[in-house]
Amino acid sequence: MSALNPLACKIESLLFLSNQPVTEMALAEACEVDLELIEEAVAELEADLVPGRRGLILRRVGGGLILASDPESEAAARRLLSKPRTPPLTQAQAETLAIVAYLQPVARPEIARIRGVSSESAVGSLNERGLIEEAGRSRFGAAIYRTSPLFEKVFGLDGLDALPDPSRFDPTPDDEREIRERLLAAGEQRSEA
Amino acid sequence: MSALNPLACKIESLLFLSNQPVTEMALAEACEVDLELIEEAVAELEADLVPGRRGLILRRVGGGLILASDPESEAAARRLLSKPRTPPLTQAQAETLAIVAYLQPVARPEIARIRGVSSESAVGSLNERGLIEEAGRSRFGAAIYRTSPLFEKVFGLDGLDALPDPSRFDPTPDDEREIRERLLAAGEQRSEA
Amino acid sequence: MASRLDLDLDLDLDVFIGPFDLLLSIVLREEISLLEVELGEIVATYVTRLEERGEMELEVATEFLVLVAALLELKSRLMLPGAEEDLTDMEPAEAVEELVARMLEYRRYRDAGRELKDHFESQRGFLYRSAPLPAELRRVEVETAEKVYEADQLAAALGDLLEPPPRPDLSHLRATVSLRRRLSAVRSVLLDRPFFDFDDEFGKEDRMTQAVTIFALLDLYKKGEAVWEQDESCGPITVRRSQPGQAQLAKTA
Repeated sequence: MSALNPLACKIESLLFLSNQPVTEMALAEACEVDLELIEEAVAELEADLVPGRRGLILRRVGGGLILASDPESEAAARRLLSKPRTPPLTQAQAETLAIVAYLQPVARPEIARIRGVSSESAVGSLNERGLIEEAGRSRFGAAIYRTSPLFEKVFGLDGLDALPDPSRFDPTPDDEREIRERLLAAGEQRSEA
Repeated sequence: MSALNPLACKIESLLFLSNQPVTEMALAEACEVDLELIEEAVAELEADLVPGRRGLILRRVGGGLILASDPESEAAARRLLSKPRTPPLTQAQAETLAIVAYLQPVARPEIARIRGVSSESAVGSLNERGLIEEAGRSRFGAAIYRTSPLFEKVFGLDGLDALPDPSRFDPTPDDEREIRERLLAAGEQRSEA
Repeated sequence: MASRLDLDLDLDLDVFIGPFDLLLSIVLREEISLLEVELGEIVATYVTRLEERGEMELEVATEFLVLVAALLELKSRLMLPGAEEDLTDMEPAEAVEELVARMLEYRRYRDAGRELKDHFESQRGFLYRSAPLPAELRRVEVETAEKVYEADQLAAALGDLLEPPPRPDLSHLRATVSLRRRLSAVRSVLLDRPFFDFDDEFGKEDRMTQAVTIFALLDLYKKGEAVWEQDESCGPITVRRSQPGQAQLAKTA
């Protein structure tokens, strides 16, 4: 195995020391070199730290670079650090998070309107998990929410633009027909019967 | 560059996530493999993570393994991450620092005797902030402290002789030996009280 | 992924008895006014059904609830004074469109939520380091350090330490009185005189000493060395040598 070039080494060091994603611009300033050189070195490091080669993986998350451990070692890491897995998202939390992620900033009553239920406990637990955060108050005093930097880290997203294209969730014409029929057709079916 | 073997990858992951030294036995338990296999994989990782090859180095500390960033990147890391703070000294820190400054080199038990209370946390934080440093061990194994060059800079002192005369706070000017004796005598009374 | 809209619910209302979806199409064709429908009853029936099925998790929105919520909103708009003219003009078709739009909107976020949930699962294996900076990076660098502290503070701190601490205040501690000493005090008085008045002899002592002296008297009485009498409560106490006690007193004195 050959060594990394010195700048790539330095970048690996810096990413190791930082617990937050670091932009290439910040790396260039810290290393006092041009951005292009950083980009080259990052490319070298990125190629070296692809999944399956080492214990670490270089990821682009939240607009910056960050080192993560390989998911292969998750179980061993949880045993070593006695850290249980966080519980999965509940259906209510997932729906609420989707509304905040796509509509942010969004006020709590709007979340309730879309879901048909108050959503208080889902909002509360997402807030507690640090996935969403308050971003002020509406004119009527309702809390307004947006996703947090932790959301991008936990979801491995390189910025909010990396969320799945919302048009993917556009209801199909079939969905629409089905709902329309269910709303209106029952009476007809039954009066025919 | 070739990839590491899977067990070495896993060990690299675990050391990355842990901020304490990890023994090979703990690694064996976490990875659920025999100690010999761990030792082989650690040897491979150790050869890969010698200084100068990457941004990380593998160290043996206190019977365990720990990953550290290469000291080469310290200046860049300081620019990127460190926000040095110089908070005001607490009374306990000021007393402890005064004892070290005027009586240095001074052993930890002596500091405790003069202050009349164990001064572990004050000594620890002064040491961490780099204002005092260890200058060896006493015959009985106690750490001996003196002030650091940083101490002189943050107190604006041109050498230790520039310390203000404590006699301004004490009517009879004394030589250091007498000060020490009087401090100890006062300390005995403090710890009795 | 799309589950079918589930509107099965048997209702027993004042204006209508039958399945919910039938009621819905009747309302939407304006054969019954929405104003006459007790939506609260519908919700109560729905909740009872969830309870029966052991699915009491009201945070889990369903399309059913979204629909009822939308109906509630339509109804509340109908009930607003003055708003009626606008809304009575609302064609049944428009109400249907509004409901359909609400259902579709909910479905969009329901599906996005499912995707986020799966994505969350797929990302949970990546773990990040959370360690404090090494100590050398947390401290000020010698080269760039500037004066921030006053050396006088150190001299003052040392001066404070040179000062011996004040003597501890012991006034809150009670002085102890020895029973043995009070016994010998009483005995020595009785050696001098066959009887004495308690107040004359011990009235000037502090309360604690007087109390222990009384205790000593009890002890002497028990041993048969002395007797004492008090004619009235709180009156003077006279202490006397007891006759058989005399020899004893002489011996112990």
